[in-house]
Parts: sequence; structure tokens; C-alpha cells
Amino acid sequence: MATIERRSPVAFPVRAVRSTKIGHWTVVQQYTNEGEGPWLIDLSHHPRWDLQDADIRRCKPFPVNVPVDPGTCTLDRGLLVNRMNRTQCSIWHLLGDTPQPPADPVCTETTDATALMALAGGKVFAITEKLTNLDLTDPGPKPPFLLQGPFCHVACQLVIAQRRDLDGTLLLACSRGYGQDMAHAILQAGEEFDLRPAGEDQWRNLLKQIQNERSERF
Amino acid sequence: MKRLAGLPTLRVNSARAVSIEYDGKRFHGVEGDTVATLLYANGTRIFSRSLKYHRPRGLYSLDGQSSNTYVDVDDIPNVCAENTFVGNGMRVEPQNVLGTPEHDWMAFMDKLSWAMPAGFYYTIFHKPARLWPIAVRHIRKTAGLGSLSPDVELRGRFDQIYPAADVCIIGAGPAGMSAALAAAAQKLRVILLESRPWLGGYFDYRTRNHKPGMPLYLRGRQLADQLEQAPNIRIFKHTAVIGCYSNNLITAFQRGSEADCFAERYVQIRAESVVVATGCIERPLLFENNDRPGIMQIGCAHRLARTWGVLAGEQAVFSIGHDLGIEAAIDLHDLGLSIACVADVREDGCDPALPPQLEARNIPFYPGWVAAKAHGRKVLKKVTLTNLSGVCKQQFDCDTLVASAGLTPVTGPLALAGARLEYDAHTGYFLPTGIPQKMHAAGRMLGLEDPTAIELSGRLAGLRAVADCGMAVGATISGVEEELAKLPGPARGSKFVVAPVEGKKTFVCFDEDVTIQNIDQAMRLGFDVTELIKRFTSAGTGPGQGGIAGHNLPLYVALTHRSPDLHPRPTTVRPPLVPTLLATYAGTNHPMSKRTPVHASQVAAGGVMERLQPWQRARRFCADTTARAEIENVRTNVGMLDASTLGKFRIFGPDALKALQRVYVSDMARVSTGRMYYSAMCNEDGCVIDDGVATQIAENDYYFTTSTGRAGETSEWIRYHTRYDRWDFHIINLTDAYGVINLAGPNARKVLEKVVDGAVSNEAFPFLGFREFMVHGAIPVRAMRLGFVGELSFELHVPSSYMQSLWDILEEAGEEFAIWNFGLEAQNTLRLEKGHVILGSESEQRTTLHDIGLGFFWHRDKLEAQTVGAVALKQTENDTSRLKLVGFKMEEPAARAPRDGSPIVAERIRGYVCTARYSYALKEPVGMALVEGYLAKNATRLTIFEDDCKGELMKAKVVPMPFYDPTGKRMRM
Amino acid sequence: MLGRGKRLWSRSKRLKSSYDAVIIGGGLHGLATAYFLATRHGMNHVAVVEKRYIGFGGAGRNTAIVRANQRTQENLPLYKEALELWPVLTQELDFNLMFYNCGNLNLAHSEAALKAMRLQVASAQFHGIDSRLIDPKECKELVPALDVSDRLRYPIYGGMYHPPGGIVRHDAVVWGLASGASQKGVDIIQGVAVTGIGVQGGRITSVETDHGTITTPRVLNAAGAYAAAISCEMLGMRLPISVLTIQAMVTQPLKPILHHVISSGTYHCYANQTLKGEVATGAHMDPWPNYTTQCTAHYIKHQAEALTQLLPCLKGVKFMRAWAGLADMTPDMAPIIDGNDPVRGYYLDCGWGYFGFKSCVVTGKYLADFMASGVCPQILRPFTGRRFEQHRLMGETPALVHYSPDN
Amino acid sequence: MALTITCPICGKRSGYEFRFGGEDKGPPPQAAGLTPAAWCDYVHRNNCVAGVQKEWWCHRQGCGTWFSIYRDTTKNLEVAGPQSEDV
Repeated sequence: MATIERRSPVAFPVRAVRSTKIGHWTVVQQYTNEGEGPWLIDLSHHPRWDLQDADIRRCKPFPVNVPVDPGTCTLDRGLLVNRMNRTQCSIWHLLGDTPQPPADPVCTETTDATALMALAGGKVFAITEKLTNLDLTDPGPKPPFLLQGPFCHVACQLVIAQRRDLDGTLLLACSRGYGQDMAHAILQAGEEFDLRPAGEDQWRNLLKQIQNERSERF
Repeated sequence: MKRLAGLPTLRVNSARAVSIEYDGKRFHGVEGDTVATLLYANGTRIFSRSLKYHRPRGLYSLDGQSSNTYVDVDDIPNVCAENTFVGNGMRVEPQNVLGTPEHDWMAFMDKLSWAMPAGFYYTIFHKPARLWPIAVRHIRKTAGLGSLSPDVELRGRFDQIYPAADVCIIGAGPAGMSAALAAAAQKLRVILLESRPWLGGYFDYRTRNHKPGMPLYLRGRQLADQLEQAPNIRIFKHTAVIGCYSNNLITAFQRGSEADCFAERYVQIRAESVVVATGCIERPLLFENNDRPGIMQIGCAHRLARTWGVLAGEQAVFSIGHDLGIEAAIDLHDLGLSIACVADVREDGCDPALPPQLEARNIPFYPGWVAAKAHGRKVLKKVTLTNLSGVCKQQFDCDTLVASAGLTPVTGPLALAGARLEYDAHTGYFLPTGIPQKMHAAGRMLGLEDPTAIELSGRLAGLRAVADCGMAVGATISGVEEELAKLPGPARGSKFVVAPVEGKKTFVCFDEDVTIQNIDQAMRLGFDVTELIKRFTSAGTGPGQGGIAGHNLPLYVALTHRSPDLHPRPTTVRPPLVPTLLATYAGTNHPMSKRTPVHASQVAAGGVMERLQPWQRARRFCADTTARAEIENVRTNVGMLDASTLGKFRIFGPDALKALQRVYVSDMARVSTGRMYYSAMCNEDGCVIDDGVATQIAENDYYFTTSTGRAGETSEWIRYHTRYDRWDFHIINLTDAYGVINLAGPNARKVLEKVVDGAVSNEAFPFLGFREFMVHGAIPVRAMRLGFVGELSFELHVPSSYMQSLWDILEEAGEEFAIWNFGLEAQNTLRLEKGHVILGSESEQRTTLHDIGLGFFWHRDKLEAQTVGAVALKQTENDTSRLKLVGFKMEEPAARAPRDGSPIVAERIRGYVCTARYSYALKEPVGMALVEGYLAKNATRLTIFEDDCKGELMKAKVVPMPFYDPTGKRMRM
Repeated sequence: MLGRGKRLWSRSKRLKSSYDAVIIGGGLHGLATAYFLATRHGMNHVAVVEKRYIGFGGAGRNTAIVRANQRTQENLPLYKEALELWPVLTQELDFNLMFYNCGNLNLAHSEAALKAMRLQVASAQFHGIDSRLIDPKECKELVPALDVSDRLRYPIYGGMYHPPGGIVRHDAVVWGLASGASQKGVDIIQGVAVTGIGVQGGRITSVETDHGTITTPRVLNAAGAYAAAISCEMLGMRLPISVLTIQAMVTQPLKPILHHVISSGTYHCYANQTLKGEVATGAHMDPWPNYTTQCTAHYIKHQAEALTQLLPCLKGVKFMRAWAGLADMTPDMAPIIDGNDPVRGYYLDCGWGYFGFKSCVVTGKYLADFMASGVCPQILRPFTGRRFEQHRLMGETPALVHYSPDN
Repeated sequence: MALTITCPICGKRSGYEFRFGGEDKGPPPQAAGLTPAAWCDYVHRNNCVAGVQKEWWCHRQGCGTWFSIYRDTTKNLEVAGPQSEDV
């Protein structure tokens, strides 16, 4: 009998060591030979929403604040809220659980609209500069911040979550249909830096780091 | 040939030997050799033959400014031997010769030059007319340099990089290095681009003192060390700048070394500020046979010895116009080159310290003298020198002539970025004026010659770039400006000199074999603009572009005119500044296409995939190209189509309905919950651009679909057409969020009811209904009863991550009916039988809603909505002369269907077949065509002109549509 | 012999005070019209006024491709005659225009493209023009360097082969026509800019230039990309035109490898090998209006990506020179040829986009008829600028139009 | 040439991220009584200014906003204008 499964648009050409079930998703915790980084991590199973309203600052579908300026982000209790323009935010749930979807009609669930990946570790921005002419190392904005623009020719949302010189963590969301080719292009560009696919465990560690770093700063 | 060893300036490693195969023989050199230096060290003097006259050509500039040393390397033609490092096992072949460069059977062409004046090809071979087609074949064969095999594959990896920078500096000579250090001191992100494999520029090979005890080359290395240690400077060596565009976009390419994981990579930089410190190249001296092998520029002879340890010859004559020439003569003498004499085109003005040094070495010095003629059939044997008036002459035996008129600045990047070049009488340079904002020039290209001044001008430019980045360095800038003012300014350049010549082979352009006589000829014919002379004679249009001709051509033209109001104007510089491999421009060129959520299983099921805009979709699953089995399965049983590429949108907010009314032709106020509503969008010409269905989800909240091709543009379209209204509505593109399965066929309901949690009977879920179900209690599905293929069918929209599971579940549930895939080809025939249009297939750019018979969807009363296209729909609604969409069948049912796109003719072309297929359901071909209005009436005969029909027209007749199930009961059952 | 020859055209910058006709623009269309006015209608009291130098604009910047496989029957006869004129004109001008009849191969990368080609091919055949559909194998036979495998991002489904087409040396046409017109008495005035057009009582009376006023009853606006701006500024006549930059480039010269002009709509790319051996290739346009003739980094890269897909062996070849020209695009990719409407004596020949080269001599011939007689020849009538308000787009492009006329 | 456009949301970006939306001709004219010539004038005809013009752009590869800017068509450079709008 056909099983009910949710599938990511991204499949890595490596063997999984350990996986868990989250809802109908099979999430790989760890792949073989993940190496020391940089890593490419598929986060497509993390729930995401689109929030739009003429007066967006008044919206509170989640108990977190909407960032004030377009291009800025807030990361609070595992929810990353990215201000896209005057009336719109994307919201990415980055923890491992499944939160209750908001009932507010200003929210649209968009988990399946995009592929979401994290590119993290050493020399991450040496990899990205091979794929985009967007300036991800601009010292101006402080992470986390959002850039919307072409990455490997495809319109993407890029969140620079943390950054130290060429090292750091980048979250990338592109149209789901492009997910497979995008992952392939990134892996190919990262070959010279020993970029390898990694699982959710690695992501947990990274998220902890990012959150600690942020609490230190504030 | 013996190599000079132990020189501190050498850039070769004599301890490690390398070798190449050239013209079938093996030659040895040392690590660090280029193909050109290795061959030269082995005695090669003739590297190639020229394009037109097949004259022997040799090493001239060492910087790749002409095709003189172009060779074939590993089957890749037109490789410049001067800047290609030797890799072990390289196979090098000469090109454009019949025989060898030494003995070229085409050499007789040189004797025919009298028959080839400028533009001669415009005046011959066309009479009689039949001569030309024969001549053209021979002309083609003689033209061109290297040859390329159609199946050759370039090896190596090609990559690209878009590094970010605040300040980008072009050129790592003393000025560029100083600029980089100045900018880096302010913690800015600095990028330094250098075309040679090492830093130092023209300091790198010179032993003259910068300061006492500090030779120039050592100073260069000192600066380089500082740069390498600065953490915020990124240095790209062996990187040639190829383009320089407005808003400071710089493009370049880097050659990889053996340690790099790329053969070459394309580099593109957008910088806040740019410093151009590209220095100078030498300008060729014009005299008879100035292209003979053995004649070379100063830097060529000097660097050959100092950088590669190769002496250019045994006995040399120098005919120069710059102190660098005298310096080189002294240095090369000391390294062992015998020098017959040094002629200087300048009568005065050389550094007074230099002539005594020549005298000390017994080298005769002739100020105000210049080379007039080179002798020697293939390579140089002797030289005639003359004074400038041509009265006195003297001949010298030599195998090397170092010939150089002076310097000319490398202004390519500035000119490409929009600077104008003006002739400056003092320096004799074309100096850049009107340099774009946030762009600065520095160093030797400004005419500076004092090493300290050059470094300081670099520092100044670096600081100005810092100021461009918004940092307060004004005071420092003033300080440097004052300091620079105290140092020597731009030096006086040598005059433009054409040696008194009696012969005819004084080349302005080597690549295209253009002589000064050709320029004269062009001017006599009325070509008086340099740009036109360039086109007519093709001077400067060869592989070296303006490198050889750039300076001399405009000056020669101005000189010949002798008109005081005529300023010398250089010809336009065009990118790329350096010839660049297509592979390098192309880079990795990642293929980016979209896959549907069931892509893998569609492929596994034997789907023949094709690209449909960004998507990959299955055209068919059976071997038969007409997809008969798939069609019949849908008509009689049940099939599944992956329709995930359909555009899907949510629009909500107080003004959502207004926005829909603006773009859809129908009255969208009629869109209600639980039902699907079909409508179309037009452009301002009233031409149909899209169709789809919409439903209401909640108050002010709609879900609608668009065609695949419009999915990417619909949000933009709606926002564009409401841009003056400031309405409050929100759109989300959900195209990728939902997969779509079209479950179609008389057994579709039997399959669906097995898996969903709600009633799907015709009563509970009628035609055009919209329902939300759960499949197996877990998968949320938006279901629509639509009838595109003309059977009972359900369009199931499911979150993409569940799509594969739903597909598998339906396949399993349909197993008892032998449910099967169908693809786009089957869908095309199925919908054709129903007379349903596909926009772009049954419409073209100029087809209105009326033309395809869908005018009734337009609600003319909603004037206040200002529907896009409504004005044009009103203006065209009674126009009977337009092309109309009709259905047709063949007059003989046994005839085959005409091919898509075939014109319909009656004296002239009256329309064309949009789609026609054999209908297995009706057992005869059916089709749709766009035809002139007068042919649109029922039963009218259409005569179809197929390609290659040899006058045999096919005959069809107009019939009403739909062809299949005209009452539509099958999709309502 | 040319080498010792006389000037090809007069040097004079001196304008006479009146002419029977003034042609704005010393490009191909202006020169061709002047030539035919002088040779076919004896109207040689004509001035061609050029702001820069002859052939400065599109005439010297196109990639010299000629063909007659247009889509619509309004265009087909015109381009057919144009093709036939090259050899004739070569003899008439006694100037080798170097028509290289290599044939054109247009590639299809989808079923839909094949269908669109079928219409073009059959329409051409109906008009007696040789053009046929061929399969990928035949494409490969014609162009051995072509990759017809399915490694291509957009594999080749077939092609439209059009043997009568080819390339013509574009500069030669400029110089040949200028020389021919000049010999018949036409004044070719370079370096003079038109600054105004005088109209009285709905008739053309004069042309103002920066070198003085010329009285004339007839003006032809053949200013190429600048035609629309001139029309708008000097006569208040706005035109349905957008001026876009289009780019082309050549590789270093090679021995013959491409024996046909090849093109691909999907890859936005065409290529041919010039008689000099350079592979000349052209691209897509920057999709916003501008009057700069600067190149872009974006498109030379795009062009390399496209060409190395279609012809992988060209990876090892180097681009040597890129340049840009202007294309005056209309919404339906067909030109605007008009006269005496609404101003008597004002003639318009513009909106050629990137087809201006192929059509220049034939258009000049019929425009000369038009200007000499005042009556529009039948063949030019469909090109009236009124067609846009009559909702009669020409249909030269099958594609759906975008919401802005500039795309 | 390397056009940059300043998006009111995302800042200065490469021109190729945007879609050009035509000369700014103001809102469409009222449909009632509109002659074909007047309609055509609004829809198809352009000023083709060789100089500075106000025009619409959409940041299609970025935030998706439509906005207007001023640009010099003879230099292909964005210039400062009296005001710009976005929707």
C-alpha cells in the first residue's frame, strides 16, 4: 500500500546514516562523511509562511515581532521573520518541531512553495561568490539580514544568518521546482572547498550557535 | 641557446626542465617559460606567416599585441605563444602556413601586394557575375588564421567568480600597488588585478636604481610583499581586464596555474571606485619592413633577457625614442649582447646621464636618427638608419633591431568606461578626459616617468577612491597633491615620426597587413574619418585590435591631412580588451530547470521529457508519437496527467476583487465559493494572453490558475495594471507550492472516491465544482471538476511535498482499471477534439478574444473596472476582416490531417492550421485553423498548402466545434 | 584601379539652399532611396544629410545577414525581391557587395517552434522562395560542428533551411550606394545635423540644419534609431517605437568551419562566419530603451553560453571584438513606411528593428517610387503607421506581446 | 554599459534584475468616447526621449516592487528625479 510521505525537492547523492520522522517527513539527521564543513543542508521540511498586510507591523500570527525595515530579519524562538517589502514578510520555522499553523488569513502556508537550504561553515562566501553577483559580504548590514535577488540565475531569498570574513551561515530559498538543480549547482561550485551535504544534526548545532551569538550581542 | 643564469630578476626556474613538441620536434626549456620564450631560446625566429601577404613574422612585443606568435596548441588555434605558459606534453603547431613558417608555399602573396590596394576586394571578382561564387570559396580558404576541427573539445575547467569590492585597482605596477596599499590602509575591501603572473609591472625587470642601493625590481618586490600581507587586499594575478562598464563594473579573466582548480575563470567585479594604473605599451616605429623577424620592441628584448634569461640575438641595433631604450641597450650590452649603435628619434631631451654610459661601452649614439629600412629576405640581416631629413644614411649588420617610437598609454579600460581620448602634444599621448565619476587614472599612463612620482600618483588615486567610498581623507589627499606637485610632472614624449621611406611595406597594422600606402589609398578615395579608414583598410581589426595600430593610425591620418582643425582621433576601443575564450565567458553555465514533484516517477514511467519554458514535462509515455494508447485510455478508462506547471495564485485583501476585475475580461464579482469560474486575460490590444479558472476561498480571498507560461509574470502583470491605483490587495504565487494531477476519464470518479473523505458523486460534486478533501485522512487536496480533455475529470491540487504520495495512492487505487499516465501530446489531441484552445497554439500575438470565439466572456458593462483590453475589444468587435478561429474536417475523411502550421490559401494566404490531429474517437482528422473572416462560415472549403506539397492542395471544410461530445455530457457525467 | 581611383563621393559640406528632396540619415535606407531617386526617377537634386558619417549607425553595425523567410505575406515579397537585388546591384554599381550565398539554418528546439517554422516554410514556398524543414541529422550534415545530441539544454528538434540567404558585406553596400548616388549628382553631406523641419499649411517647406536652412517640398526621415525622436521633437508626431541596444561580436579569424548562417530563437543567438574567417554572432537586446551604443558584460557572457551549447568546438575560440547598435522596435516587429500623412511631403521609413539591413535596397527602390510619384506603391501599403490604431498588427512575430510595448 | 537601478526596497542593483515597464504616461485615459487614435497614442506611442525620462521598473528578480525612476537614455544612467513612486 502506498505510504503517505512528504518529500523534499532536494535529494543529495550521498547515503543517510540516520533519519527520523517528523510528521510525514523523513528527515536525515546525518549523512555519511559530512566532513568538517562547509556543509549544504536541506531544510525544505521546515514550515514556512508568507505574511502580507497593508499594516504589517500590527500582524502577530506568531508571538514574535515583525522587523521594521525591508531587508532586516528577526530570529526569535527559532522563528526567522524576513521583511521583504512594505507589506510582506516570509517566516521560516527553523526548529525541529511542527508548530500549529496560524489561523490568521494574512498568513499563507508556503512550505512547499520553495526549497530551503542552509550553506554553512568555512569559506561559504567563497562558494557563493561563484554563483551570484549579489554582495553577500557587504560589511554594512548586520546578520541576520535578507537579500532578494538572483542566485545562480534564479530569484532567491537569501538570509545571511551569521558571518565572519568568508565563513558563516547562509539560508537560501528558491522556487521549489529549481531545488534539485540549485543543490547540484551549489555542490559543484563548492567542490574545491570540500563542500558536503549534511543532515539536520549539523543544522541544530548551527542554529544553537547562531542563537547564542545573537543573545551575546544583545 | 645558452640561458643567462643567476640574474636576480629571473622568473624562471632553471633547475626544472620542461619540453614541448613543436612542428613534430621536441624542444626543451625551463619552468616558467612561455611557448614563445621556449621556442625563441631554441632558435625559432619565424613564428607565423601574416594573414594576407604571408610575410614571416616573429617575436615583437611579448605582450600579445598582434597575431605574430599565434600558434595551435593541442588542437586549439590562435593561441598566443607569448602569454601561454608551457605545460609538459604540449603539442604546438604553426598555423596559416602551407608548409612551415620557414618555408611557406603561400609566400608568393607578398609579391602580389601591388594587386591588393586598400579595399581591392570591392573592385574585383564581380565581373562577370558567375565568377564571384567561385572566387568566394577560394577567398574563404585563404582568409582566417588557425583552423578548428568541428569536434575538438577544449580541456580544463572553466569557472566564474563575482568578488565584491569597495575599490578595484587595475594594474599592479608601482602606481597600482601604491593605490592598493593606500586604500587597504582604510580597511576597505580592495581588489587588485594584474595581467602578468607576478606583481611589479615595469619595475619588475629593471636593475636601474629607484633610490641608491635599491634597484627598481627590488622596490617592486618590496611593494608586492606589503600587498601580499595586507588581509583586505585580494590579488588576482595573471588576470586580464577585458571589460570596463558604467557604474564601475569590471570584467576580467584569470588563467589558472597548476595549483588552481580552473583553467581559466571569468571575474566580474562591481566596485564603488576604480583606479586604472595600466601603464604604457610601446608604439611601433614606422619604417620599411618594420615587421621582419628580429625586429622587436624594447620591453620585449629587455624582458626576454631579464625575466627569461634569453638574449635576443648576437648583434643588435637600437632605433628608439625613449630613455627606456637607452637603458635597455646599456643593460643588454652588459649581459652580453653586442650593440652596433643606438639611434634615438629625439634630437634632444634624453636623460643626460645615459649617453655617457653608452660612450663608456663604446656604443655609438645617434640622436635624431631613425631606422628607415630593414633588410633580409626572411629574417633581419641589416638595417639602414637615416637622419630625420633622410639626407644621411648608414647601414649596420645585425640580427636584432630593437625598434620603438616611444610609449603610448593603455587607456582601454578608461575609454570603455566612457572617457574621451584627447591628443596631448606634450606627451604625445592620447590622454583620457572626462573620466567617469569614481574612476581614477594613475601612474605612467599619465606621462609620469619619475618612479617616486609614479608611486605617489598611485597613492593619490588610491586615496581618492577611498574618498569615493565615503571616508574623510580630504586632508591626506591635499598633502599628497602638494608632495606630487614638487616632483617631475609628465615628461615630453617623442615626436610622431615616419621614416623617409621609398618602398611600400611599412606596416601600420601587422594582423591585417595594412601599410601606410593603404591608408593613403583609402584617403584618396574619400575616406577621411579614421573610423572609416579602419573599416575600409581593416587596420586594427585583427586579433591584436588597436594594440599595434591604435596610436599610429590616427596620427598618420591627421598628419596626412595636414589640416590644422583636424584633431587626431583614435578609433573606438571595443571589448574585450584582450581576446577571451568563449569557454571562459561561458563559465560553468549551470543548467537551471524546474522539475515537478513527480519528475522522477514520470521519467521512470518512460516519459519522454521536453522543456516547456523553465519546466521539464512529459510529452508522451508510449513509443507511438501520436500517443494513441494514452488518448484511448482517457476516453474509455482513466488517465493521470502531471499538470503541476499550471500557474496558481492566491489573491486577497479589501481590493482583491477590483484587481481581478481589472485584469480578467469577465465579471469576477460572479466568482463564488465552491465553484470554478473560467475567464481570460487580454493585453491592451485586446489580444488574449492568458486563461484560467478562479474560485473564492473566503471573503476577499481568491484562488486562481494561469497557464504555465504566464505563471512567472502574473503578479507583475496585476501590479503593473494597478500601479496608479494604490489598492490594498496581496498576491502570492503558489505555483510551486501545489502539484496538480489531472485525473480524467469515465472511471475517474471510481478511482477518486476510493481515496477521499468526501462525496464525489455528480450531485455532491458537480461539473465546475470546487471541493476540499482529505486523502487517507492526511493529504489535503483542492479538487476542481473541469473538462479540458472533455471527459469526467478532476484537477487535484495538492501540496507539492505530498504530490508523489497522492500520485502513488491514485495509481494504486486505479490499478483495477489499469490507470495510466498521459502526457502533453495526448492532452493536445483530447482537448482539440473538444475544441478547447491553447493560447499561443490557437492564437498569435495579434489574436483577440473575439477572434478565437471567446468574445462572450467579455463583460462590457463593467466600465468602472477599466479592464485591460476592454477598449480594444470594443473597437474590434465588429471587424469582420480579422482572422477567426474555426474547426475543420477533411473533405475526404480518409485523408490524413494536415501538418500544424500549414497555410490556408486562396490566391493568397488566408490563414493557417493551428492544430490538426487524427481523432481516434471520431475516426477522422480534425483541426482548428485561424482563417480570414469570409472563410469562417460553416461548410466553407479550406484549401491547405503544406510545405513540399508540390502544388497538391489539401481540401478541408469548416465544421462546428466541438468535434467530440458537442453537448458536453461526458464531462458532466 | 581603385588604389589610384577618384573619390567615391563628394567632399562638400556646403549645402545648397534648396533641393527637390532632403533625406535625413546617411544610412542604408537613406542612401538607397537617394540612389534610386536619382537613377530611376531622374530626381538628382537630392541631399542626404548625415549627422556623423555615412554608415555610422545600424548600417555599419549589423551582422550582414540577408534572407527572405519572413512570416507574413506582406513581408515575404519585399524580402524576396531584396535578395534578388544584391547580385543585380553589384553589377549596376560596379562595386562588389560580396553577397555570399551560404544559406541560412534556423534551429527549432521544441515541437511548438517546429510548427511555427512550418508556417514560415510553407508561406515562403507559396511565394516561390526556397525554404524547407529539415531534421536534426540533416542539420548536422550542414553544420558538422552543431551539437544535435540531447546533452543540449534545449535539444535540436529540427531546422528551417533557407538556401537563398546568406551574408552581404554591409560596409560595401554603404560605400557602393553612396558612390553610385554621388555619381548621379546626389549631395552626400556628412557632419551636418538636422535641427528642425519646416511645415506650412500641412506641407513640408524646409529642413533646418546646423549649417543653414534648406527649402524642399519633400523630406524622408530615414534616421534609423533617431527617426522616432526626430519625428516627435520636430513634428510632434509620436511613433510606436522603442529604441533598444542590440549587440554583436566576432571571434578571432578561423579557417572555414561554419558554412551557413545559423540561428536559434530559443538561445537568442545567431552566428555566421565572415569572409575574413571571423565567427560573427549576435544577441538579444537590452530590454529597455537607450541611445548608447555601449556593450554590456551581461550579453557577451550570454552569447558565449549560448554559442558553446550549440557549437561546443567554439569553446576554444576567442571573442575579439564586440559592438552595439540601436534597433528601433515596433510592437509587431515590422517597419513603419508612410508618406504624406498627416503632413504632405513628409515620408517616414523607420521601425526596422534589426531587419533594416536585409531590406534596405528594395525599400529604397519603392520609397523612391513613392517619393517621386506621391503615390504609395502597393507593396509598401501594409506598412502604414496607422495599422496600430486599426488593430492590424502585422503578425511578423507569433509571440504574445507583453504588457509594455518595449518588451 | 552596466545599468544599475535603485530599487526603493532593495537598493542599487544590476539592471538585469529588473523589468522595464515603459515610459511613465500616467493612468490610462477613460474608456468612454476614446478614439482609436487616442487609445493607440496611450498604448503604443512613445516620446522616445533622447535625454531624461520618467519610467516604470519592476524588481522582478528581487522584491517584486513596481516603482518609477528617472533615467538618461543617452547615457543609460539613472538620475535623481523630483520624486519617485512605488506600488
